[in-house]
Amino acid sequence: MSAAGFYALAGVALVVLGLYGLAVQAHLLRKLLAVNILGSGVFLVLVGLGGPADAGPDPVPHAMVITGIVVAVSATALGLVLMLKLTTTSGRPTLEDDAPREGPEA
Amino acid sequence: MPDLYHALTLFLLLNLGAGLWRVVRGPTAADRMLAAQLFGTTAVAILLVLAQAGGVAALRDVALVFALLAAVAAVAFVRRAWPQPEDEHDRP
Amino acid sequence: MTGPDYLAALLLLAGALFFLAGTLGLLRFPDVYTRLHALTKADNVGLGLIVLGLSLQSGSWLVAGKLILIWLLVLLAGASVSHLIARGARLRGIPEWRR
Amino acid sequence: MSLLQTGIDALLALGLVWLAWRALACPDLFRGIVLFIAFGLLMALAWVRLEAPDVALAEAAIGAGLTGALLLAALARLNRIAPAGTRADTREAWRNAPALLLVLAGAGLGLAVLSLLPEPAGLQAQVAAELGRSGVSNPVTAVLLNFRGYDTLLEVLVLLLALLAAWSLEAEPPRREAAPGPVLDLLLRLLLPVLVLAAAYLLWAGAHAPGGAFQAGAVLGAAGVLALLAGWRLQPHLTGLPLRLAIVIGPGGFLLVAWALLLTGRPLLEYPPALAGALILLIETLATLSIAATLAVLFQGSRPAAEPPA
Amino acid sequence: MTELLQGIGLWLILAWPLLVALPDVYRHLPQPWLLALAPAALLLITTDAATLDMPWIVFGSGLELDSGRRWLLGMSLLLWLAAGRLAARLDPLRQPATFTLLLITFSGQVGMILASEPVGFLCFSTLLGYGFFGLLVQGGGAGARRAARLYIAALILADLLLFEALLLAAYLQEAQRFAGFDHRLEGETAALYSGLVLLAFLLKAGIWPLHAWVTAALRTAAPPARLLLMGGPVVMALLGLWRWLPAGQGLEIAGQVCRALGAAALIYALLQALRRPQPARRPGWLVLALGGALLLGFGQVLAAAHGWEGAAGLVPALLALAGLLPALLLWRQPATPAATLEDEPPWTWLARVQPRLGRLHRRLLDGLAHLRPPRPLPPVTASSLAGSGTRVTRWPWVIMALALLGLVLGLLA
Amino acid sequence: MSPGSWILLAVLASSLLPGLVIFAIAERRVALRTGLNLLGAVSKLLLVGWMLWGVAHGHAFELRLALLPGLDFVLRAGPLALLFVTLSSALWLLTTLYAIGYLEGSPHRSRFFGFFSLCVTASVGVALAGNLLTFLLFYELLTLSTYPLVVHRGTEAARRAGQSYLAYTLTGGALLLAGTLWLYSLAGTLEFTATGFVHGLVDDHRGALILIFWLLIAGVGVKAALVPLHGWLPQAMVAPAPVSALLHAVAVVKAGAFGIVRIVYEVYGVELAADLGVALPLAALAAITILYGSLRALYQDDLKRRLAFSTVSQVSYIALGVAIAGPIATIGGLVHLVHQGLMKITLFFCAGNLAETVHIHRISEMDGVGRRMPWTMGAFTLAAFGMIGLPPVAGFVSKWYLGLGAMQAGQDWVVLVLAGSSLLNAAYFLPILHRAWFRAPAGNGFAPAVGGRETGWLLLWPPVITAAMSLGAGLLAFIPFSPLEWVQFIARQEFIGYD
Amino acid sequence: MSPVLLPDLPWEALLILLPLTGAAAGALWPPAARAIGLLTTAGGLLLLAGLGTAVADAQTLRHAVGGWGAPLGIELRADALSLVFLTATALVGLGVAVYADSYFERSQARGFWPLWLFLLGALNALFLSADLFNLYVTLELMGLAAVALTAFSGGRAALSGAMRYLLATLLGSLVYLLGVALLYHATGTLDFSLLTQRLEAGPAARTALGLMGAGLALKTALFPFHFWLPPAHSSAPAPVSALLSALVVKASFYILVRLWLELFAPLSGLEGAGTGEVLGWLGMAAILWGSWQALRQPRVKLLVAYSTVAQIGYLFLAFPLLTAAGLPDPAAWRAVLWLVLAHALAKAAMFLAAGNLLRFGGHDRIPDLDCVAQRLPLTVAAFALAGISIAGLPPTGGFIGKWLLLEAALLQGRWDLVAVMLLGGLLAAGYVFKVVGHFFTPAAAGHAARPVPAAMEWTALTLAILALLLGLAPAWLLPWLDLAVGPGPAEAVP
Repeated sequence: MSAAGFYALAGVALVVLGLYGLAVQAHLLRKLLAVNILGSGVFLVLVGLGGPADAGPDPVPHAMVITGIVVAVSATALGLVLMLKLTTTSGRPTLEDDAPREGPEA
Repeated sequence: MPDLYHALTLFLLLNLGAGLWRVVRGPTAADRMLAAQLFGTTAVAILLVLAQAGGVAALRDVALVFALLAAVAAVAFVRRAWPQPEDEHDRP
Repeated sequence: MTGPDYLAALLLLAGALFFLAGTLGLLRFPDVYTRLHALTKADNVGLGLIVLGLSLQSGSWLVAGKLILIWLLVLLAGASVSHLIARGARLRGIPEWRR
Repeated sequence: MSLLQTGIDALLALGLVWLAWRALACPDLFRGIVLFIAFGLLMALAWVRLEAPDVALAEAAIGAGLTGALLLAALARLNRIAPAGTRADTREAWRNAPALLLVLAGAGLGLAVLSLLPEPAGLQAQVAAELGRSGVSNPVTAVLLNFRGYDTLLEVLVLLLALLAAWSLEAEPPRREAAPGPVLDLLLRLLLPVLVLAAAYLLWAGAHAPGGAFQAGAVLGAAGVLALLAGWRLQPHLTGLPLRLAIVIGPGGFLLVAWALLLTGRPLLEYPPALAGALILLIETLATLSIAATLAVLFQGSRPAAEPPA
Repeated sequence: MTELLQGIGLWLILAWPLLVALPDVYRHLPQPWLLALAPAALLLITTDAATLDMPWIVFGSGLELDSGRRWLLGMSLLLWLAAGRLAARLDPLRQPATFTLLLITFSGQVGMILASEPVGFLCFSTLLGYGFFGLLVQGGGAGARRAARLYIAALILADLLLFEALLLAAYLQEAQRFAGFDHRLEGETAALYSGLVLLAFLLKAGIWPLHAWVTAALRTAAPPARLLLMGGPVVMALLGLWRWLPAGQGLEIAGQVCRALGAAALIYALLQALRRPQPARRPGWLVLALGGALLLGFGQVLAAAHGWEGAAGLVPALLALAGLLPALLLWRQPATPAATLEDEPPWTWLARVQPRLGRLHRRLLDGLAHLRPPRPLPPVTASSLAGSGTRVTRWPWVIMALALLGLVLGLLA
Repeated sequence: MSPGSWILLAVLASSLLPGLVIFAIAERRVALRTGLNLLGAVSKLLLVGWMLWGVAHGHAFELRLALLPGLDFVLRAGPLALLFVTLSSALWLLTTLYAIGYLEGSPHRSRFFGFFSLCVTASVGVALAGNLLTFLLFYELLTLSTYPLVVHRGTEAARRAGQSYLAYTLTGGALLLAGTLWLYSLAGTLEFTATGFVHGLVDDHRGALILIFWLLIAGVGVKAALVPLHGWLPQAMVAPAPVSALLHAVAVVKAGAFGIVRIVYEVYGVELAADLGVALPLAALAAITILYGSLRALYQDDLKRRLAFSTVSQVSYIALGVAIAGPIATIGGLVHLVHQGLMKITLFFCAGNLAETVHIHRISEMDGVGRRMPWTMGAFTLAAFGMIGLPPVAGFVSKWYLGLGAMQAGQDWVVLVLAGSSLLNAAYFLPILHRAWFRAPAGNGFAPAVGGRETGWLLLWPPVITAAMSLGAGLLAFIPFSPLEWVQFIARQEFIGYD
Repeated sequence: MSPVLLPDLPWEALLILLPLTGAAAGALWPPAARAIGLLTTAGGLLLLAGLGTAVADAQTLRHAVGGWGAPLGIELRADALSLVFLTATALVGLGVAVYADSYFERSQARGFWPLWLFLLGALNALFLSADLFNLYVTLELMGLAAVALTAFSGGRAALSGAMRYLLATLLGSLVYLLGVALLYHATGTLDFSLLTQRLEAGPAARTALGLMGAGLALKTALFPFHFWLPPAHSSAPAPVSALLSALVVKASFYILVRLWLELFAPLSGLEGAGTGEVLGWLGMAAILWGSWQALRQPRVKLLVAYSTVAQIGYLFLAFPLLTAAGLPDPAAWRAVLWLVLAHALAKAAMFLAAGNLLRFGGHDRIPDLDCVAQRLPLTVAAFALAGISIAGLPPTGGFIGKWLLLEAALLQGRWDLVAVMLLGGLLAAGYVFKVVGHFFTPAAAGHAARPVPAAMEWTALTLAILALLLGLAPAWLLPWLDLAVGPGPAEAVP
């Protein structure tokens, strides 16, 4: 197995970890971490699968990953702001038991 | 020579892994941050070695960026995230 | 391998040793202040030696300059951060280790 | 491929997984974030090993540097907002049954991945063939800004959107910070010009070597973040239209180029080959500015206009 | 021309009283009572015979005036005139309603007399029957009301039976005229038909043993009702028997039944009349006896295969006389208060059983009601509010992971 | 489009457009609203008259618009359709008049009359539908446009009644939809034809056809209030009287009953229905409904509830007549469609008058009300007699043909059912009459009449007219264009073997 | 059709650029955001008309972005299928924009318009994209815009809903991207039409299908991935809820349809039947569960949100119908597209009406609705009409959609689907009329009427009426849909 294979498999493992973290962690910051790890795993698979090719590395997945990283940082930034705002409002940095009983604001 | 570079890389990596123990153990946030700092430096070293090993000049740019940004996280820690000592993070 | 190569290899190995020392220090020293001390060894000397070794190998002044610039930058960051952390630790009253 | 290299790769891969696991599983949030920063570092190394220096650069600038700072700053705010009692964040939530299932799913996924490894298909040949007409010589930049420039246009817009979204939520009022102290001030004054220079270098290098707008923008943004951390703030008269202009000019410029090209009767974002290099550089320059401004402002979290008078 | 006039006349003697019966009309006419009856009297005097065919009414109705019917018409006129006189003496509060009901019953009576086919007969018998029910209730005491209840029960039952009989006849022979009934009734259907008709009209006529309402009514009803009782419902019911049953066809069994019942009624009535010393009671028994006698005779005719033709002309006259006779006796007799009743109607056991039946029935219905389809959508109440709202826990994530696994593994398998 | 097809649209539009405009009219503009209502009602009646004349003279009106691939939106004015259309439009006029009087001064009249018009549009559409899809469309539209009328009062009881109404009728609609689709997937057409369109399928899909039949019947049976699908009807009595009148006499239950007619005759065809063995169970169901409704009616003290259960019972006469599957019985059933409408609307008008004028809602309060409101109670009496089936009121004619038809078809037991039902009808109507006419009013009597009239003209005339019409329909059953004559015309047109 | 009237312009590019440029301009100069927003939204309708005529001429328009063409560059593709979704977007978008203009206060509105234009641009871009990775980017753009809009009001419920939504949408996109990665390396292309040619059945294709399906199902909120939808859709501001329910969930569904129609279903040897069945079961479960939950909700907006969960289930019922036939069954797809249109219009109208109720009473608790039928007749009409369409009752667009779907199910003998659809329709009627019933009754604690701007009432009603009109026009519109699902045995329908 080539080195790229290691990374692709590590990517799969990261995806699994990210999924699991997303599922079982309550704290929103950690959920965001999990999403980031999940994303990194996907990126690893995306590039890792390209593997060592005779014609040199395939630049298209590289470009896609760069795009993906920017998306991830944008989403993370937004997620952090949301989390902070939510914590300010509800006092808890989690989504637990906050069923929207009260009406939304008109 | 390339083998030396690669061995060095591996050694630095192992070194880095050992440093992780400090991140995990703490006990204070400062300790963890210090370990992260060490990581940054080690990573710069690894990148430079790899650049030389593979003849990829661009990796020096990566190292440059690392070196430039190494301070950012630490400063953010010191200025923002370092909890007050009464917080549980700093309890041994 | 030529002479400069051996020199470079030696420098690199020395750098690696300093890194090891820094790491060991980080792991073994008892408090944050002493660990800071260990860390700066890795930063300053370890990386410095490696940069030196690599500069010898690079064969281009431009590259060597760049390497040294990187080292300087790391030095700057390391020094500042170490200072900041030490100051912060004092401010927060983290006790010094006493035998 | 030597054994040593395999060792490096295996170690890196394992280290990534282990770090990710610890970052998610360790009971202390701060520790998790530090581990995540370390994870970003290793990711950058992994990219290097995968012969993707462009990605490594982006990861180094964004993934490791800025995301870490963002997370730390957010954690700091969180600690301020949430009372200590409710902050107890991590329950030991690792449960076995779903973990097992996920491992099985991962195994399935891994098998699928392995099935692809022997003969992956790619576009490197086409990229290489058309590189000459793209206006740049770095294939990744060619893909990013020419072949798939449309994606990048949308991408820049995503960043702008994230900023607008963050602004639409009025965050908590910023607090007064302690004075930076002479060392930090000195660090900043020394580092800022270097950062700007490095950004310019990366931007310029992007045309032919790894680098480009995102990386440059991230480095420049890091400069902004550092300045913010040191207590620097925009002058009030700059927080209005000038700041918005800085933020919008990247996507806006990109859009204007697109419109201009459309109006000349070309398809969307088809650069005239002669002008391709110049246009790409123009777009990248504007984008770098905007990305930097956006990242810095995102780090700050709230509208700069809401700053209290110093 | 005269035919037209006669037709209009026939119509008028039915419709005109009904029109006058509307209180609003009645109030505004001088001498409404005489005016209402005038067309009938006029027609009776001026015309021998008249027919009117109205194919578009109900199932093709017809009216007919012949010599026999003139007897009965005359009787009716006399009776209703007398009843009108009696009604005029009533409590003024009750007068308008009584007059209205009297006119309705008159119209029904005359209609029954003139009807030339069974459906029309049935229609008018309804008018008479329900009108007479009203008369019994109106102004009578509690006894009269009880009698009225019995009467109306009998009436409904009888009308139903007649409806069935009519259906049977129509189904069997597609003929809806009296004249057509004679021929093809045979065997079991004939027995069924005659049984239905017999039972129906016996119910209406109040012949023993179904006489309870008659005696009660005769004792306690308001004077006009008592006066009309024999000449109205009873005689008309007997007329119905005469009209509906094919006399002379040798309906042996029906004839036997009629004869037996008639004789029994006669004997019973006479015995009762002798047993009761009070003179006030006697007219009641006389009416019963008369009815029984008539039935006896009718049974004779019914059973005879031949030779009844001679009697045909006599029957209406006989009926008319039978209607008038009790009226003469009752003319000045006051009604007995209900309190002094001593003989309960023979159907009182029904009254005892009825509540129990009612309970049973109700229970049955309750049971049925529970079988209804499920209740409509549950209403939103405060309690249902408290428990709802979304509860989002972590389990969906787990499910999602499971599903992901399932998909991936399923595809790989 | 055939030349006369615009008239079909015009008939629909004559109530639809005023309805839509009325929604927009301000509450206080009574005159405008009334004018529009009456304009619509009268013009509809005129148009219907024209069509009646045309159809009687052999013209055909058909409108066909493409709706789905292979399925058209079809309106067709045959004799059968016109029977229902005429009933609806005639009674709409009267009910509108009545409603104007009834709701005088009450709130939300624009809304009320708007939905009222929609409701009539839908029921006319149900009548004119030329295939099962069009029927389904209007059938559901009818449900939806009636709902706001049921909950019009806005009380909690009204809301629940509305929920119940919808729960029943929409379930029915769903079943009808299922049956329709299934049938379509088998037959490939949904077009009503005089002898049904599913003959060809009987060999291959016998079981399916039987199932579909029951699906369809269950669908329309809800509105026709067949036991056990009748539960909504008594509850819907919370609605204002004109609505009850409309529900019970014209629109809703009749749409259901009419649906049964369409399904048995023009989807399956009588012979096929008999052959499949579904006619007899349907007849039995109808018979059970007749008796059950009457029995329940006996124990209601609330006047409108009693009338409602009476409706449950009476409407099934139609189903019974159809299910007996002979021409004569069909005449009985179809003519009862009209007759029951006339009589029942009279009863509800009268009940409304009692409630509105002297505030009587219960039968136990009705003592002596006949003196206070002789015309109203007179009309009531006449209609009640008709319901019992006393000659010569219209109900008698229906029962006559039903009984005759049953005997003709060899279903003698039906005669007993009819007799039993008549007895029960008498048992629950006569006590009302007795109370009203012959009992003395309790307490201080009733509120005195204002201005010498027992109630407003608009409240009085509609029941009197409908009562007269029910008498006329029975008494003059054989004059041209009488319901009976028209039904016989239908039978001549659509049943081979009847003349 | 009429080249004279409409010049030959790159309509698809304009459709994407216009709103995005508007968004950037609005962000740059907030005082003009409102004018820009309204004009841009309306202009989108014009551009759509142009695109429509062009598509009518050419069936499928391809636009090579950057002039590179398929394997290397990105292609835009406009055909009838995308046109269906674009039309829904333009119509609903215009309605919501007009509504939002009255809904938001001036200070809020400045923030709203750029976000909305981002969403609009992302939707247009998504519907026009023929590139898997580009679809990912548009998905993210759309998702973040939607999250931002959800959190827009800033209340606790809204923030919580938005957060949940953010996590779900990120997860969905990433899982989708993983599938894209597999497909890319399996075939070396990201372009739809090239993929169709190159993709072969195998573990990679299957896994990619599973991953992309799961990710998109999560974003579409297919049961049991629906957990994020009700909190998000019910707590967002009304116009946003309308956009989310009517359009945003449809976007990921669109991708799924595309993938299914063009990539996976044609693959022989790929056991798509099993996947189709699974999706169908989940659809059925969604219908029943969503409807049942909707019935239990105490608040209008929550109820409507759960209704969306249920209605999404209907869309997924088509998947087993397609695969059971072996060949593409246009009848089922036609039904689904019809339902998409009808649901978009009706659901938007419902949410807008719910917003009116909220504005009117300050709350949307169902039992406490106070005589709304009298005081907000237009809103009530809008809600009821839209609800009727949702419940699939005639004569609305929803009915036609349900009819078509039922027909397709019946022709394939899928009684389970038929039963679920009918039951779902009944439940839908149940929850719609649960609300409608309370419109008529007074609340225990009555309150004075608060003014609701006429524009808000009328937009809701207009959308509802459009949903109604959709039920009257299938004869004209179905040919378009047939164009969208390609030629097939449409004539086989008896």
